[in-house]
Amino acid sequence: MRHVDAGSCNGCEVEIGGAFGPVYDAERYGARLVASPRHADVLLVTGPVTRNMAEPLRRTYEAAPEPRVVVAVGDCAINCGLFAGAYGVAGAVADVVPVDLEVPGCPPEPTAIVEALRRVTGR
Amino acid sequence: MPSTRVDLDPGELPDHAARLLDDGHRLALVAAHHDDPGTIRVVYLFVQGPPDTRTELHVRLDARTPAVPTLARLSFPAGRFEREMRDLHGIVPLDHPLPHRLVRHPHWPRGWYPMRPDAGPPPEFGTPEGPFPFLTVEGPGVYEIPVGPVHAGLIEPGHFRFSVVGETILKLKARLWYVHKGIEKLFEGREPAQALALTERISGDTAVGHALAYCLAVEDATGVQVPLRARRARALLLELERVHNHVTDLGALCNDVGHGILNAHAWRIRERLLRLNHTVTGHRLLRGGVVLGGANLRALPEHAELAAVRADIRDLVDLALGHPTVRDRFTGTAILSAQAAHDLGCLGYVARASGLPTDARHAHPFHDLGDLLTTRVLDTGDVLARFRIRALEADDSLTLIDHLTTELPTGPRVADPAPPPHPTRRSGVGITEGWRGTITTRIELAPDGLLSRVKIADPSFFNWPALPIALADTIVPDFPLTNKSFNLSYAGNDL
Amino acid sequence: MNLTGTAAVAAQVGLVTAGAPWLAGLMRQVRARLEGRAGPGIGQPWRDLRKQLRKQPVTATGTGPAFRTAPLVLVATALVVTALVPLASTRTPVSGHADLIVVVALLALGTVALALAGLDTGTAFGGMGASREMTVAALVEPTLLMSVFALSIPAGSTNLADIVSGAVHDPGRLATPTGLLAAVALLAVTVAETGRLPVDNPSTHLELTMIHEAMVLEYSGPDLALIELGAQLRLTVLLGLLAALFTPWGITTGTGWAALALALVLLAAKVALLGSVLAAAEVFLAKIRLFRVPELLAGASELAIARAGFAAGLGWAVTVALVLVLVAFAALTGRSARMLLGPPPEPATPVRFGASVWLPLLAGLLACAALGITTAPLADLLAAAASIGGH
Amino acid sequence: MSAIAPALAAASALAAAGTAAGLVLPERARPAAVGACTAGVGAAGLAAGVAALGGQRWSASLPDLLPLAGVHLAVDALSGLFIAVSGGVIVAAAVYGIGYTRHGLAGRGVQAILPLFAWTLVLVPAGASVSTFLLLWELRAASSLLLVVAEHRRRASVREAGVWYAVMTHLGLVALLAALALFAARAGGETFAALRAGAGGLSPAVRGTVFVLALLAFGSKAGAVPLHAWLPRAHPEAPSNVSALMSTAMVNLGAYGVIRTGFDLLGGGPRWWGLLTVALGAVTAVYGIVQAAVATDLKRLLAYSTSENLGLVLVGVGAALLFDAGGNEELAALALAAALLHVVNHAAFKALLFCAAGSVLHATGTRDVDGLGGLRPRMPVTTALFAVGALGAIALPPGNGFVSEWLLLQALIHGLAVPGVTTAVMLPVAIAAIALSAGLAAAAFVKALGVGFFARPRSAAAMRAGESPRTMLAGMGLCAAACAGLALLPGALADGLGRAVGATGTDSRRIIIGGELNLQLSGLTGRLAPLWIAVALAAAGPPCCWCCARSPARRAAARPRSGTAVPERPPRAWSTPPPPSPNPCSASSTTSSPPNRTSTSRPCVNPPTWSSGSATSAKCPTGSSTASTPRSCDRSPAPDGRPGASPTAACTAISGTASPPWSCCSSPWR
Repeated sequence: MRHVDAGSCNGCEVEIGGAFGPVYDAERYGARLVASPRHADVLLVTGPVTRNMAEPLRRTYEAAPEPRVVVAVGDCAINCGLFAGAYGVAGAVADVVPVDLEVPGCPPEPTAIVEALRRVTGR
Repeated sequence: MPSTRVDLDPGELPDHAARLLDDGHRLALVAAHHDDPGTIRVVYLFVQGPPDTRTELHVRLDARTPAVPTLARLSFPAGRFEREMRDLHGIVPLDHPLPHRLVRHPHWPRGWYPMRPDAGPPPEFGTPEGPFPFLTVEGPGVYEIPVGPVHAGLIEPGHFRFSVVGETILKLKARLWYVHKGIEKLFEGREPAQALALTERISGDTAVGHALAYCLAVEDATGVQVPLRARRARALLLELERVHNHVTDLGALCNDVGHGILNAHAWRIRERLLRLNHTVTGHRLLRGGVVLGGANLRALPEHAELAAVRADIRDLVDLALGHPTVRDRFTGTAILSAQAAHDLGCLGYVARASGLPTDARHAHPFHDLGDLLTTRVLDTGDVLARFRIRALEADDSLTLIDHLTTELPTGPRVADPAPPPHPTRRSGVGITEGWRGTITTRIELAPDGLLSRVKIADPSFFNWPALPIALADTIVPDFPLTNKSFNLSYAGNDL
Repeated sequence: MNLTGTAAVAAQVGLVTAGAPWLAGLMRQVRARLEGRAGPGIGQPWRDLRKQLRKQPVTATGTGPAFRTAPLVLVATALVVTALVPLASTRTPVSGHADLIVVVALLALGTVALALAGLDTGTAFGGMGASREMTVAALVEPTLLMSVFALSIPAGSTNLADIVSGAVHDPGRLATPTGLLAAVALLAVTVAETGRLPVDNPSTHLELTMIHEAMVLEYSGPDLALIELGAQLRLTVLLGLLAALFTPWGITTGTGWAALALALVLLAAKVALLGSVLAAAEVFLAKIRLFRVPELLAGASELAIARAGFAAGLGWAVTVALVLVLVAFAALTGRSARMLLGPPPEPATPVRFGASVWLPLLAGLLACAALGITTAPLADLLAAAASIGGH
Repeated sequence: MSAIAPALAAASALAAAGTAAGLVLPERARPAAVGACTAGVGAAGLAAGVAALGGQRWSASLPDLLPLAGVHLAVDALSGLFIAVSGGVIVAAAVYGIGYTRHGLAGRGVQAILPLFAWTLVLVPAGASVSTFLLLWELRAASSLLLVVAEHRRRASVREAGVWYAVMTHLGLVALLAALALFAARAGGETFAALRAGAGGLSPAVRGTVFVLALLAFGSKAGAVPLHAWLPRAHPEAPSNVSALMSTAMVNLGAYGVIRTGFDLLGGGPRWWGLLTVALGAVTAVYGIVQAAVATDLKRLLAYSTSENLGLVLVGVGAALLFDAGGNEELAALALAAALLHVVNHAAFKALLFCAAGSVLHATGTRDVDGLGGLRPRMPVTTALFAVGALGAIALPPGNGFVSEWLLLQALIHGLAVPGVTTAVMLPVAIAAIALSAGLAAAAFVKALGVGFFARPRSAAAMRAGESPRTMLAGMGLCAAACAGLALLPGALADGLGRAVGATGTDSRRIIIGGELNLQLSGLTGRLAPLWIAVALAAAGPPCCWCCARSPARRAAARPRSGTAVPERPPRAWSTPPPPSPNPCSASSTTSSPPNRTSTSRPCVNPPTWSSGSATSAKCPTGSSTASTPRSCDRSPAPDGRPGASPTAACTAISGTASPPWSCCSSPWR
């Protein structure tokens, strides 16, 4: 699992942290944050993709080996949320990299995130 | 608390500003306004307290050739505000010592200033990864380590370029503004009530801080008086937000030295606090708690719950500081001297850990907390000080919450919002002590009551330059620990 | 070529190769449980390996053969060491070649290959990881060889099979202080070599603090699977070696099939127990500052006192003190060496010490070792004492 | 009729021919001719040495050649071993030298002296009388001095190195002269045979003095610590083929001298001789390798590594002396055999490393490891050969260094059986020293190989590097073959070592049983089968890549998808963006900032114009300064005296401009 903050307001990071914490324990289902995109199978992308983060997101996506899954976490990642139309926003995550799974919510509850991760790990 | 307004022309600005700085004022923010096509008005807000005094210097510039003499040599934050204004508004600070872009990355189009009313849709963006003028340090054995913007773990994007010899850091250059979305532009032309939701999403973990600063500014502009109960509820929400963020940092600091078990316990306590937030305001991050003219509480935290959380936090801190390896890793790591903190204008716990007693709850109170408010100040300025200051503040906040809960009457809707505002003045300033430090927001209302300009100054904007200073002769493995001890907001800084 | 011998080697290699991921899973599970998390289950490492094997390898441009062969060298050296070390039985066709120095050198070869791969990627993290790994390895080597020296004295040879069979026949032999010190040294080396706490934090995400993990950031797919398998193999083999040397019960010296099966079961149990104890201990440890690692492998307090002395301007006093220490040390070694190691007086009858003699010795030794690592209870007392001094 | 005499005669003739060719032939043909002749000298020496090792002995005396004393030559198994080693290395260096000296070093002087130097290296072990030995010794010293200063016109540091070298070797000569003269006077005879006979009659004081002086003289030649200063200065400055010869053949003569005087002539001595030698060896080994670990000049690193390896040899010799004094002949033989085997191994891999370093210098023109990088794609064969040499140097299994170090450790570990307090204290210290030097050697050579050859080029010179000419590769190939042979089949040398040890007078029962596959210690338990280890490693490798190759994903990747080539991804994980500037951020990571250089770092950082008030800030701070130079700009108050208003302390660290504000990019305010 590799987390990419493409412009989030760090609200989603709080909840993803909770999901990997001891209480919701996403690791119980085999989901683990790893040190390098090369080790990762899933990209957790949060926030609307700002103009400055479009290229880094693209490169992280290409650095991850096949088969890879992109999970867009939070309303901003799905449709830019309240930041739609801001001049610094390049678009939603789907406009930059192909998205496989979306987790709505601002920020989505840890239970929703863990549920999404379970569908990815299949456990 | 209305601010005294002084109209100047550009020439008089430096002397006037120098006098204000001598009297101990602090430059809170610099905002440019495009009132009419011909002129651009720049507002310099200086604040001081107690007693809570605010002075605004208004400087009118010709829109065709907007230029203003620089204050960079008088106050370091001024230099950064001027560079930001140059990037977004096109106002050239004359004789600026460091005339480089701050907000716009190299691939942003030239000559296009987004905040100008006539800016129009953004033209074509160049290819990213243009040459950012990193200062290359040469010398025998010196090598560079680029880190970011995408990091392992849950960290916001920022690029750090280290120049290192062996393991000692010679120089760190932090390149931020990766999450710059242009929020201030979104505020223009919106209903004040409608824009409240946007302020809660400037920095997700400081929703109450930013919303409260914005509401105070609007209330200052419209002259709305907030009832005592609402002010107490707002103080309660502010402290709740401070506690749950401090607990996370206490755990994260232990995790960065490899002591994972304390981080697990910190997250357990935080989850308990987030669920408490949900019961109080219906949202885990306290969104919707602060509304224009009042506060909206659904329930009050019980004393037993607060006592249990306080006991847990004290155990966590004792365990951490009792562990010799953890304590040894914290002590003497990345020291930020009081002089450097003062020169940079640092705010919040970063300043208080280095000996500067800055606290907006004391200097610019919106609700008198009386003798309950004790501003904690430590002087060693290392990671240990920043750890202990958080522990002490979390404890004090819990005491405040206890006290405020007893004063607030029980019942679902604790404080209903006040009558609709009627515009008496056209601008207002809101200052509040978010959990990271003093947040200052200045708004201006158009005659029809809509927002014409909102300027937000997050404490991280002031504290980011302090990180490279604190890293003088620290070794590379200690950088993540230092970075987490500062825990500055990227979203709040980049806006 | 006795049949059971070959069977023993094959079973041993099979058990260790299959068991390594299970051991890693067990250690992660123990740690998760202690931290209150449910933990992914013991089989997770195997699932990860299977998944990584099916992924597509992505290599950085500009990497050469060193980068591609490092995983193979790492696993190959681990497998050869697994075959050599007499984990289950000491009468195997290869036990003649099972020299402890060769085992130490093969493990060092794996580390060197990985460090070269880290450098070959050309990334800053790879370079940093490689330089830190080699620094730690350079300090691990003398510690390891000194413990080899200490272990080979009673057996009279560095051949592992002889040492272990010697230990099986006479368990008391390794309860001597030198044996104990060798055990502590080997444990410290195991921790440093396999990148566990307090030297390196395997579960960290902070690239700048990694030692072992930084070198493998660029691997993906099957190469990454090999690297992880290699690391797990080395950990299992080192723990197996520790178990074989210091708790040799159950290792067969004969050629009986039943004894071999029992030995394998006991081996698995011992390594699993040792692994979980190590994981449990890790929960209470933190990662010490990078420059403390050498001090972990060598004493720290004397240096600090001397440094403080010089810093306080009492240079002459400190030098005099150091000279006196040298004199004392010389006298002490002279006297005690003659007592302990000198030629035995003729009418010497071996004296059997009761527990009342070596127990206090042992306790004192353990106290010193503990104090060397952590002064938890005394920290506040020391701080209070220092503050009374009014500094 | 022994083959030694004709071989030595052939060597002398070829040397003369080489010198003549060097003087006469035109510049273009000179390197090839001289190279061939010198190779001939080497081959002849090798033949003579192998014959001597085969058991043949030879001695001759030519009374009329040298007035008064006459020339006495004698070759036994011990000198045979050193002659063989010198011969082998000369062959490789000569072949390597043809390509190396083509441009710049083809001068008449250098080419003429090279065969002479080679000839002396072959003959010094054959010297059998004090005057002959000293004559050959001085001839070697003089010729090597002239070769060291061959490039003095190009670099001033060569001259300084030459002075160091001259002074140190002649100090050594004075000590040697005193030792041998005292010995000859008291023993009443000048030939080595007379010395052996008279040795018994010497008083312990005289024997002690002779031994100490000899140890100092030969120790300085072998790079032992107190008198090693010339080695890290002279070797890097000498042309690479000469430094290869010096660092292997010439330095071995120091070890030969100690063994010859200690064992053969004086016939062993009291226990403190052994202790002194072991202590000297251990200190040299650790000091040498620590210096090597922090050196950034490739050849200086190799020179210090030479001093480390010779330290190990001295430890072996010292241990042998110690055991001999303790009456344990068998252990003494084992320790001496280990020392001699290490001499052979070290000669093989050190010659290869110096030649490889020479071809790197030849290709890039720089020796600074920090400035190299990215040589693997540009010089693949040289990199591979350097890797083989490095494998030998770090003493790990498939390499040849490991075999002799294993033998040395066995000798020391079994040495504890010898009673006595000193051995019980000294041997563990020696083992710790050897282990530490082995560990640090691994760190030093990983740095040299990884930082120097891998990753990306860090300087224009490294960018331009090209593969070295074929003759140089051939020379290095010979050394590599020798390394591989020694690594896999050390058993072949077993009986030769036995005879060499026997020649020193110690009981030479077969201490090492050399089956063609492995090394067996007779009487002591210890078996090493390097060939089997290599075979096992090779066998364990393929199944792993078979199980990955079989995995479906890799097959899926093999089919190029939609036109993209086999997936060579864009550069590296994003967490480290590719450095934009052409001079990529260097991946060099020296383990610790080099302590021995005066200024750990003097980054040339221009303090920005924040502190324009204080005019003191020079453009580039000179002089040695601590690592945190950028923050050194003084905390002068702002121009109009307001304290601390403009945070000069904060200035440089944040974002110092690289140069005056407007010039760094066309117009910053775009």
